[in-house]
Amino acid sequence: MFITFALITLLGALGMLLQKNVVVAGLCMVAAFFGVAGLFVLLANPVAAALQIIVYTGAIMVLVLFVIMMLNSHQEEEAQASHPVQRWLSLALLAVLALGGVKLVMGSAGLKALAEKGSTMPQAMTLEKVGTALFADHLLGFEVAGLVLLAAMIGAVALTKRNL
Amino acid sequence: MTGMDAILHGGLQGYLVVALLLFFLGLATVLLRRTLLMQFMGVELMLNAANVALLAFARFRGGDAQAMVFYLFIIAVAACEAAVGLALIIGLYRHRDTTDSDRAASLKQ
Amino acid sequence: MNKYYWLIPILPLLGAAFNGLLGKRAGKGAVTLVGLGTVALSLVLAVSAFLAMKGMPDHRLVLNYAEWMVTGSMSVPFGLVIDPLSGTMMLVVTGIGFLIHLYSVGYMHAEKGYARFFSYLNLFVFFMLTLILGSSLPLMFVGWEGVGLCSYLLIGYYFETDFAPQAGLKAFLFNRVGDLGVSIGMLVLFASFGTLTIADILTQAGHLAPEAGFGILTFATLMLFVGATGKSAQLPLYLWLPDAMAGPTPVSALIHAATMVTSGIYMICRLAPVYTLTPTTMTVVAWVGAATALFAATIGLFQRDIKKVLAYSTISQLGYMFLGLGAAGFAAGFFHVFTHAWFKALLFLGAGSAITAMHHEQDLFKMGGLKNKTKITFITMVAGTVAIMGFPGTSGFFSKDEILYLAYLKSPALWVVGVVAACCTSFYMWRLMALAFWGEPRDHHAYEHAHESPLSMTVPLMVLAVGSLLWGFWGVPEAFGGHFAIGEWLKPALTYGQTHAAHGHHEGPAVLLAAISTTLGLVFGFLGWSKYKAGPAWELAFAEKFPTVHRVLLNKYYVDEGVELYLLRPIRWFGNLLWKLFDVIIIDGVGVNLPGALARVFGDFTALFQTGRVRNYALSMALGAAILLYVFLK
Amino acid sequence: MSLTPSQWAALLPLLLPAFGACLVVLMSLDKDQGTTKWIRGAMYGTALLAVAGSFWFLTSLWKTGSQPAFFQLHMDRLAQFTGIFVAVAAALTILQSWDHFHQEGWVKGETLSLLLFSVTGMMLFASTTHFVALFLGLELFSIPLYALVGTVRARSESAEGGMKYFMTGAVASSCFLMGGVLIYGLSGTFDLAAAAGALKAQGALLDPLVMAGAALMLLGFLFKVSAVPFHQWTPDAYEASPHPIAGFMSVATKGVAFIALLRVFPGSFAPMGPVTAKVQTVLAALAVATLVLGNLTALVQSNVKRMLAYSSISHAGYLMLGFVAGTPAAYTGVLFYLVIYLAMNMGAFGLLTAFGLVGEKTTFDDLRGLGWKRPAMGFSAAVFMLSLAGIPPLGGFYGKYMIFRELVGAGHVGLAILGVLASLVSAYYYLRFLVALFLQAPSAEAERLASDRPAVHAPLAGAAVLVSAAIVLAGGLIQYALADGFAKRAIVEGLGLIR
Amino acid sequence: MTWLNLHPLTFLVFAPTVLGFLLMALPHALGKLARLLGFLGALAIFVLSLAWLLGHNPAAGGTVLAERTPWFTLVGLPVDYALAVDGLNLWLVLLTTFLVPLTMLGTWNSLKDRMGTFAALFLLLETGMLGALVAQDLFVFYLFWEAMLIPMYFMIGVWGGDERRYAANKFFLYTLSGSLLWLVALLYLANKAGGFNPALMAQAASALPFGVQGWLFIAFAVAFAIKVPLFPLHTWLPDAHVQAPTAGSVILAGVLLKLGGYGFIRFAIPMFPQAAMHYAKPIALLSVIAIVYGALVAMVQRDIKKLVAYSSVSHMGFVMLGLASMTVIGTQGAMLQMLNHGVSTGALFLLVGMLYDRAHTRMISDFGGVAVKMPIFTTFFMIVTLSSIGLPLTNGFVGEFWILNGTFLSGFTWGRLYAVLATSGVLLGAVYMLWMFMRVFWGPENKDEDSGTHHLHSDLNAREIAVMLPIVVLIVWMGVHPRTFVGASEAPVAALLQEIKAPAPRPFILAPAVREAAAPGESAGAHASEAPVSEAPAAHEVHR
Repeated sequence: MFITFALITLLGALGMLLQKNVVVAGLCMVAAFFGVAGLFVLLANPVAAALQIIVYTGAIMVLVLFVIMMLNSHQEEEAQASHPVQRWLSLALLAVLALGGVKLVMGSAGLKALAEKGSTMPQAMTLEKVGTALFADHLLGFEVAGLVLLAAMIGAVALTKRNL
Repeated sequence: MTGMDAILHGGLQGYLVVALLLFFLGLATVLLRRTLLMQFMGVELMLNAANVALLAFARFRGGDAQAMVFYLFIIAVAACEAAVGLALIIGLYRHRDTTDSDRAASLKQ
Repeated sequence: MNKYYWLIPILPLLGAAFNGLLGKRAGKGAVTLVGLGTVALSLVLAVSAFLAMKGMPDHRLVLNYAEWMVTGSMSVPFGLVIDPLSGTMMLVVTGIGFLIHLYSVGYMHAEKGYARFFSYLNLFVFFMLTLILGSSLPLMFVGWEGVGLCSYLLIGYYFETDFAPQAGLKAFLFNRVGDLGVSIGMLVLFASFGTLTIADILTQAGHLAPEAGFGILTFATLMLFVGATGKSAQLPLYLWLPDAMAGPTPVSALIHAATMVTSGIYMICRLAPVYTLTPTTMTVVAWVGAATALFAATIGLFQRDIKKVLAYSTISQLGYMFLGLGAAGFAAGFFHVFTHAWFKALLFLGAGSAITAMHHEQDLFKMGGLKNKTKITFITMVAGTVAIMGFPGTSGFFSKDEILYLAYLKSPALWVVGVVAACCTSFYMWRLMALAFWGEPRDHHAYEHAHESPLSMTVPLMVLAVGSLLWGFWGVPEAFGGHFAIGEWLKPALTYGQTHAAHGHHEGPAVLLAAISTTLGLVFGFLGWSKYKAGPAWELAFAEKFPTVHRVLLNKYYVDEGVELYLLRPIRWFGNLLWKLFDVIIIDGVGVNLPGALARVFGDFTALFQTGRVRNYALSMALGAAILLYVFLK
Repeated sequence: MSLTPSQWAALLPLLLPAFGACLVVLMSLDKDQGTTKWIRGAMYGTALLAVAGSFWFLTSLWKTGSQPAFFQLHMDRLAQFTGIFVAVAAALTILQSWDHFHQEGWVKGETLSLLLFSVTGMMLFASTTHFVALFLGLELFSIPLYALVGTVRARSESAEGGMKYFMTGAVASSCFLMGGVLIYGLSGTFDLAAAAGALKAQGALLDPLVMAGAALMLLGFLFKVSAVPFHQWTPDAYEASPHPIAGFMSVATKGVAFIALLRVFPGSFAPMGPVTAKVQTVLAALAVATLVLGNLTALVQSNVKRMLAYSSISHAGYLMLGFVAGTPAAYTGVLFYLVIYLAMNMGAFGLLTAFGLVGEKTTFDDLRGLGWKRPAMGFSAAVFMLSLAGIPPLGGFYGKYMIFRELVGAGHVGLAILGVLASLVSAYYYLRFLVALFLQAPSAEAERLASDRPAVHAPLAGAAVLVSAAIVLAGGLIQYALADGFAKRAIVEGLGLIR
Repeated sequence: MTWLNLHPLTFLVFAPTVLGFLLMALPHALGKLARLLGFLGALAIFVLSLAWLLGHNPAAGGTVLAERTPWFTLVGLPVDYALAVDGLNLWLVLLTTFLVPLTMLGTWNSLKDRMGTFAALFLLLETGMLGALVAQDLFVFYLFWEAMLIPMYFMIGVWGGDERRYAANKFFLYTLSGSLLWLVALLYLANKAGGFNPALMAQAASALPFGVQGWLFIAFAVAFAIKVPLFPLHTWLPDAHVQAPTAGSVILAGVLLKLGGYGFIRFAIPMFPQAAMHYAKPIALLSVIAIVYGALVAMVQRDIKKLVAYSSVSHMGFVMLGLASMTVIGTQGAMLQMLNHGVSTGALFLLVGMLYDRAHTRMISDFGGVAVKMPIFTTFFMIVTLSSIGLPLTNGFVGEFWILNGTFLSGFTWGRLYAVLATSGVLLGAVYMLWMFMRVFWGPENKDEDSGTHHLHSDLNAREIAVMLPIVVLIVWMGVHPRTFVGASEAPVAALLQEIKAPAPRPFILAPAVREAAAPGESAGAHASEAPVSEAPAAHEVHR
């Protein structure tokens, strides 16, 4: 299961990276988000999976696709004719970083210990737990998140509309 | 589970590897694609990668609700970024009639 | 009375200040009164001081008035030292100075800058007296540089002309070269003796054996001698003196004949006990003197400007004096200074009188026949001429003979050079006399209006003429039955208790030598007179026969041109090189502006990274991330 | 969960700007907000009042000396310092924007409200060690700023700058987030101080993922302070934004990011020895790069705002040197420097408004001769520029003095020499500002334009500039009060670092 | 009044600033009033400084006035607000307070606009100079040292000639480059010493390894040498001088350059005696080069002001030579030479300014025969020229003479050679000054329509004469009774040299023992200057 969702996720992301058509790329990304949602299910976290699909796929990606349509930029104007330095340096860097990342994960003793210890711990993430944590410990964060949303809304309007 | 096994069979390392690869794929999109919307999607992907890592850790920390709360906040922030980011892209498009980031390069040097 | 002797130099200074600041408004009468009066008063005080000095047991009067340069181990006071040497010189300066002031009243009466002239003249007397009387080397140096300054100002007196300022500048700068030597000499002497007070130095030197401190004193005395060659126009620093004739004639008489130019000799006499310790220097002095005497005399042969002839004659005579000094005859050298002051002042003033008579015509070839028009001038000039040629019995005879005798004792070669120079002197002096006073007038217009000078000019001439003829008897040498009184008189000042310096006269063919040189002098004098008494025809013929010789001599061996070409131009070129290459290009360009320019170039380069493309920005961030991760995980 | 009055007092400084922001938004719903005077006045008044209230509560908190900690907040002296810092910057910005937006011809309440949101975010960002709050704070101040940069709709550059700032900023916050998640994953807590303790207890200090997490978090901070190579958004964003906003960003973002960096790395992560060492190494290297690149690039700018942007990059270099020195005195120097830097840069950007320079670009040529026309502004400009160059006896000198002193004391003589050489280079381009103001006559073209335009009337911006100049001068004259009495107490009592 | 009694120096130093800011606040239209007020204020400060500094002087050489109070620590090192006037700076302070009003008066009509601001900057500059002179704490010294830059920068940049921006920037950055590196050294030492007290810092320095001391000394020396300016760090000077308005040039030459030399004697040498002695030779060598080089370059200048500027390089070379000699005579000579140069070169710049105001040109070739048109001016110029070339009985001579003697006597082996070489500067000084004088003032009047001489219509007026007279009096006074001006510094200098264990002066010994060692008949020149040094150094350590 894990490998399936992981592959869906990564291949979706890869498809997004490589796909010339922006709309198709966006759809690839939706696939990747679904993959992530699957992973969340595997992580015994159906709440997160649901949110992932609702918010990311349902809200954000739709918004993006909507904008893509609106801006009429289905295709990139030119092929990937970017500066070779940018391209190859990026690729080299990414390769190094990705390999390094994997090596890092494998080399981390703490992670290993955690993985072993954590597999035996209770796993379920319930809404009750989340709700308690949210309103008991993170009241401030909750309020701030609200402010962020408000600010973003005002900002978005200020950027696109003549008047509120 | 150790090493490759852990990665392949849904151990913590596996999730982290997925998260990291997702992260770098997102970064790759920002670095290699020139359409602003694509780059924006890349950023979203990077945020999502962080989410995967976060929730994987949460799972192996015994279903830590703190992390779940943070995940909620991250989603909120991602939405905010989407709103402002898309608004900026639209604003730029209105002036330049393009979403090609390489062509929005009049501010330089 | 001692208390007031500081007024001897100060009075002329006050005169100078008055004439300089207020002279223009005060009017000519006041200027004359102050200008002459201060010098006269100074003369009176000088006589009093002289007598007071004579009354002292060791013939020495050292007076300190105030501190001047006092710091650390150095203590230089304002003070006077009056002894036979400085006393005599003081009288000469004030005396002849007064006469020349008097003469100037007549000579300068029509000039615009009358007050300025007297101010400079008074200032000169002040500095000259400071030079002579100063109790320490720096104070002497005050006078030394000061007379140079006055000379500069007076030569450049006609500052609106092209030539005079340049001559003045030249004089000052050549003097400065010499002053450099004096400065270095002072440094060495201070380091050697720990004091700069003349009396202390000489007293210390009196207790040293010859060549004490090996090269050091030789170096010091040589350096001081360099100064002397500058001030006294010796080889190689003589070049300024001929040009200095651009100044008014009284200036030439006072400064460039009688007083200032002899200060080199005076200084060496002043430091005689030190010089006695350094035979090497003495030899150098003698040879430089001899060479100058001959060199200048040959140039004098064919000069056409009457003052130029006298100028080269002066240089030549100064050479004699150094020859005398170098031959260890400090007294003899000084004796010649003394006699020369009289007859050369006389000759210059006479020449000035003749020039005035000819309406400021200085070309000998355009003069002629003046002996009928200007009798007094003519007669006094003859007196001066016989004195300078060394006609037996005149002052020049005794002083020159003493020098030649001593030179012979030092080295016969020096004697030969001296005699040849003497022959040349006789020749050109009589050439001058013949061209100016005999023959037919060659400029009739000027001749018609020629007239004898006023009394204020002729009286000094007469006084000087008498002096020129008679002063020689102060120093009749033993060979002629005298006992060289002046030598005895100066002895305390020249030896300062130095015992080994007292060298008795060696036996030598004194009379024979004198006879030879005098005879030759007379013969060449007659030649000069006879060839020119009818005009310059002979010279023109000579010039055609030996064009090279004549041209070289007429053009003073082309030394001026050489100096310009091989010394001044390279220096200016070098200065320009330093400025344009070193300052502007290397230091400023490479050291200062280049880093600035490089910074800008680098800035332009770094600005290129700011491409404006957001992908590039993200890449650089990714690069930064890689760096961070590398450092953290290393 | 109910709050005690003292906790309310500590929370109010954050709340007031947020309330203010909401109120301003409500007012700006009026269609005539740009034209009706009283609405404009009310909007600006509300904003100023909110900031002033925040300032007032903070100062009274400072005076009482109480340092409450609740929720994820630590309203300690350092947080109070930050609050005061941000409030002053915001107040100056509000004053300047009144004039600037009038000159530009449009006034909108949204800008003010976004600014106030940003202020709240900044205060939060610098007063917490809890990663969740930290991240939310970061986003709360970043997102409005993205919008503010792109807010000049008349100019395409504005949207472009905003887009660049957003894109790079989003990447940076993703990295920051990833870093925090890694730290959380290995320590099990979001509270960074607790995390450091837990990691130390586990002996996991050298774990590669911990290191990677720390590095990524550091990246987030370095992006905000615009250290090389995370600096490239800076000039573009500054050029794109309205003058007062550029000033606010240059000052507040950098300041808050440095303070948060201070709180997290030398503060919370203090137990993590290896991390601290790495931070110093990497900051030393990046400081060198920042100083060199910032100064050299600033040297060749002809656009004043870009010059100021690169200058702000180079100042990040000096401040990073303070972290390299790593002594409490050096951190005090950093805080002191920030205060002076606030005044210098707010002043410098305020000058552009005070001189009435609007339009696409502001080049040095536009400044020519203005110093003589407006002597008070000219004088202030001289104060700012010379202080930025670090010429005594102005405030900027003392900041550099403390940092360099500690740097030399810590044995980094080479870095100090590089630092002073960088100052030397910087002196050139700051002088260029003064050259234009005083040493050059205005061009004929400028004279003509000036005669066509109505006389510049920017009393509030002028006042803001004068206040800034006064702060810079005070920083030079009563530097001890500011350093020992203000900055040092924030470090010692707030962060708990004792010398 | 009690405050004034307690803080007289603070008042002296900051009164100009207060006045300056007041003048700045005056409206543009009142420029003339501001100029007058500035002058009167500066004059009052001069009178006050005379009264206080000369009136309060109980014992020559001791501290005349002093203030010391802890200022701040800035999270660490204590900085004392310490000011004092003692023998070393007494006359430099007076020179400053003297030159400021004099220069204001002398350039009364030189500026056409922004007179008030100019006067204000001038007063600010006075604060900087006075503060740097009286500061007894290195931090305070540094503050004032740097603070001087700002007003001078504007004076050159705003009121200067055509190339003023380049010159002003060059001046600023050149000087700043030295002082910034010096700041690093200062901070290094302050960290070691735990403060900026010079005595403590010297103590801390002495504990450091010699190599470190050397670097610290170099940092100090370079900062000061730029100000002096010592070859090859002098190239800012010609530009700054030529472009600066007259008043700026006067004060630049008159006071600012002095601070370099003063920095050496006050701080660099006492704090790093070993290093100072170690580096005395290169410094002296550079001084000698500066003397000759400055003179040679001055000789070929076409602009009178540039010529005077390069002459400054040459003259200040003497100062540095005297300081490097580490003898009482040499150091005292340097102290005097600083004052001399302030007076003479300041006066020269004033005179050149007066000429420029009339003729609007400074090129030598544009003149000729000025003496006919402006006799009084010519007289003053002559006197100042003579002082500049070091004619005895003027100030220039005494200083140079002492420096040369001090160097010649110096305990360093190179002293004699360098002294001899340096004398050539005296000659070259005469060459360039008098040559210029001749070309400008003498010769036939330049009748060319657009020549400088043609534009000369008036001789000096009463104001200008009033400016020049005190200078002439000073020139003679300093030349005739230098003790007035260096008496105060004698004791401190001697004490300083003793304290740092400067090598004892080495006179020549004319003792028989030495005489026998000599090879008779050796060439005198080379021998005398070097031989005794290399052959028997020990024998010459006798202190005379």
